[in-house]
Amino acid sequence: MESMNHGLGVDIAFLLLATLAVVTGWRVFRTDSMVRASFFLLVSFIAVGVIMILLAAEYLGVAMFFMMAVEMTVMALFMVMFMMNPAGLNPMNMVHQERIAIGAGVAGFLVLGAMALLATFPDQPVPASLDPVRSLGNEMLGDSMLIFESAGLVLLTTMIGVVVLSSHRGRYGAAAEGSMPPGLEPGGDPAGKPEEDEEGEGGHHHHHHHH
Amino acid sequence: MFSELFLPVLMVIFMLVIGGYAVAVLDRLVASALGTPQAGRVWLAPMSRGAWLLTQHANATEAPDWRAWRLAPALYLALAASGLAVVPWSASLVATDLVTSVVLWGSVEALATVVIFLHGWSANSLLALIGGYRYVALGLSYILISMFVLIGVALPAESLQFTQVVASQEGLWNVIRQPLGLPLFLIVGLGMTFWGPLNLADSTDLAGGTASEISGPPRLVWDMARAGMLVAFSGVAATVFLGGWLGPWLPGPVWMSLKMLAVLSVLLLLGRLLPRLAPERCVTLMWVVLLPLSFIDLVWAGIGALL
Amino acid sequence: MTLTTLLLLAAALIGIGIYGALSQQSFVMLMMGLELILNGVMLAAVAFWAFSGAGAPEGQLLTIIVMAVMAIEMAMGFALVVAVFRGKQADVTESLTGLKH
Amino acid sequence: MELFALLIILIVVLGAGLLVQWLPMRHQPRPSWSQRVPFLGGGTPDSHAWSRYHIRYYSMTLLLIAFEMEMMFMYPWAVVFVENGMKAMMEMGMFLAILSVGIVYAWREGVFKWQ
Repeated sequence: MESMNHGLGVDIAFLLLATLAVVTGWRVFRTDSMVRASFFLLVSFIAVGVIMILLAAEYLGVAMFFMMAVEMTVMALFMVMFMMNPAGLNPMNMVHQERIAIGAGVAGFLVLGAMALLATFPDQPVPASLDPVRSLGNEMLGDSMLIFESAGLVLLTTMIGVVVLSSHRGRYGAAAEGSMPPGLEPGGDPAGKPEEDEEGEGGHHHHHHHH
Repeated sequence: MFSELFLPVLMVIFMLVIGGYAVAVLDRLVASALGTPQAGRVWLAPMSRGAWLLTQHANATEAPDWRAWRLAPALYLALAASGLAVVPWSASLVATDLVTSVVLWGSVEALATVVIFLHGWSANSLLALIGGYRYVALGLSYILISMFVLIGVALPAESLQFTQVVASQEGLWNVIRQPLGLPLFLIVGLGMTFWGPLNLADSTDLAGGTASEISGPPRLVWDMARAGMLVAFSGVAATVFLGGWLGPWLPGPVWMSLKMLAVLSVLLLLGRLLPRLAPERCVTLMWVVLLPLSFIDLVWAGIGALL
Repeated sequence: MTLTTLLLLAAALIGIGIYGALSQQSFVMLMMGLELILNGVMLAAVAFWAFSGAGAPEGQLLTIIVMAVMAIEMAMGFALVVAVFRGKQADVTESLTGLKH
Repeated sequence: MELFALLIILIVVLGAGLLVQWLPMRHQPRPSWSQRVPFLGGGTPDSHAWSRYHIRYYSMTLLLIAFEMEMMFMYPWAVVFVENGMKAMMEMGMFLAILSVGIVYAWREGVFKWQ
């Protein structure tokens, strides 16, 4: 494992990974296909994870891979469920207040970048003898026990909240029974998707084109 | 330089090729032993099929996502390779002996879900897409089981490194110490490579699922990647449950190969013997039956590690 | 690879994330912007841990907590999207006038 | 060095996977348009496969995200488990209890039923 006195190879790898992270991060908002967008975001996360591994935070970097792989898969599934045009077969633009957004983005980058360039931070690299995973584990069972436990409880609350909010099939049967057509078969025709209602409501400016 | 860079690379590629071939041959042997006649000679048939696929004309669909469609099989192969890279052959013969190799294998499982979904998605064909969606349901369910089982073996080793996990089995193998672990982990292996009973992604009721639209060279890469993943999985299973290179008389790598072959044969036999599960039952089974079993496995492992 | 370059990269990711979060109409895309911001925050946390924290475990813990925030944000966010979608058949922020008052 | 070796392995295998596809297919003409209709078991497609689709198991995926976060805490915990003895055991009890409550609740609400 390279420590802080790293060589040229690490620098080159860092440059490539940084470019990859930024370019894919940018492509997320510039691609027509929503599924592609979520996988671009995944690549950006993976690049940052590899940089973390280069920084000797080996556990966090590798953990980033599995966390983000799962999260982005779920993201892609939700894209397919909610977006007009999940595939990018026809171009689309779902952007509002773009000028303000660009301005805010650039301003954010400039402020944070200036902080990075101008501020001086203490130079105390990780000691070579430190085992990052072990120290993290001891911290979680020692001083930060409370954080650890409350994180567990918060996650339980999240689970219950998620189930309450998203499950439409309570223990007494489907909540929306009678108001929506039931599904035909698992993985079959997308029956029960309320597309017709939506077109009638007139809330959308984007229509889904069938080829 | 040679021993640090080229040796690991050569080792992994050699294992991918030999392992993939071994999977094809073993599967045919198992099939003919169970009474399904096999065309051609068992030893030559995989080769001729490979050569045929290599020269076959490749199919295309109307508007696939070309880049993702071609990348997905290659990425799956690369994931199999990185799984094989962390498998130790002896205390010193490891392609890459990462400190967090157990977590890396967990990431390989998670990323495999992404790649298989991408493979089904990118073809722009209904049956392939359904295979992809089904696989995601399965993949997201087995990943937790696998993590619990692997954390269970990390407890006595006090490390997330495969070499340490093997070293901790010096006295007694984990397959005896944590009896629930190996069966649960084998299910994960079948799921990951969508083999046999858990073949939700490429099943015949979907006319081949995610692979229904590919032929020729892409199909060759996809089949090799699946076989390679099965080999990588059996390597990990032999490492964490069967004591890896440990064993009397023979040198470590030989023991390791024998154990891997044993795991492979069990997997292929299970794949041929067990009936295929209905996809909608899978999720309930994984979460309601197998996941609590993996909790029990973890508690068992924890008590065992403290005693 | 120095602390400054790492922080610049983190700033770039946060900037792109701000742009995405502000400019996208769709909930799901908006969430992607937020995730990208948190990506930059995590990178900065690890960079500080590696270069100026002397290996204090809190740096790593902070990253894990940011990851937890991300997971909770995503799970709750999507659950809300589902709940709102079921009620109003809308997935675009602007059609949600009901939530404004 | 190990990371570098892993990187080389990844690049070589990924490159090989792409080359095996690219080399034989360089000179192949693409199939004609009528041959490129997706296989639907005899049916003719009237739309692209890529359309909005209601995925029935989405509640499970959201539950999984919260679950997986807990796993993130458990890996470092596993490394120091033996050192900390009973304290770590109690932690595990708490974690598994939380997760079990989550699973039982979700199961009662029918989250794992697909379709």
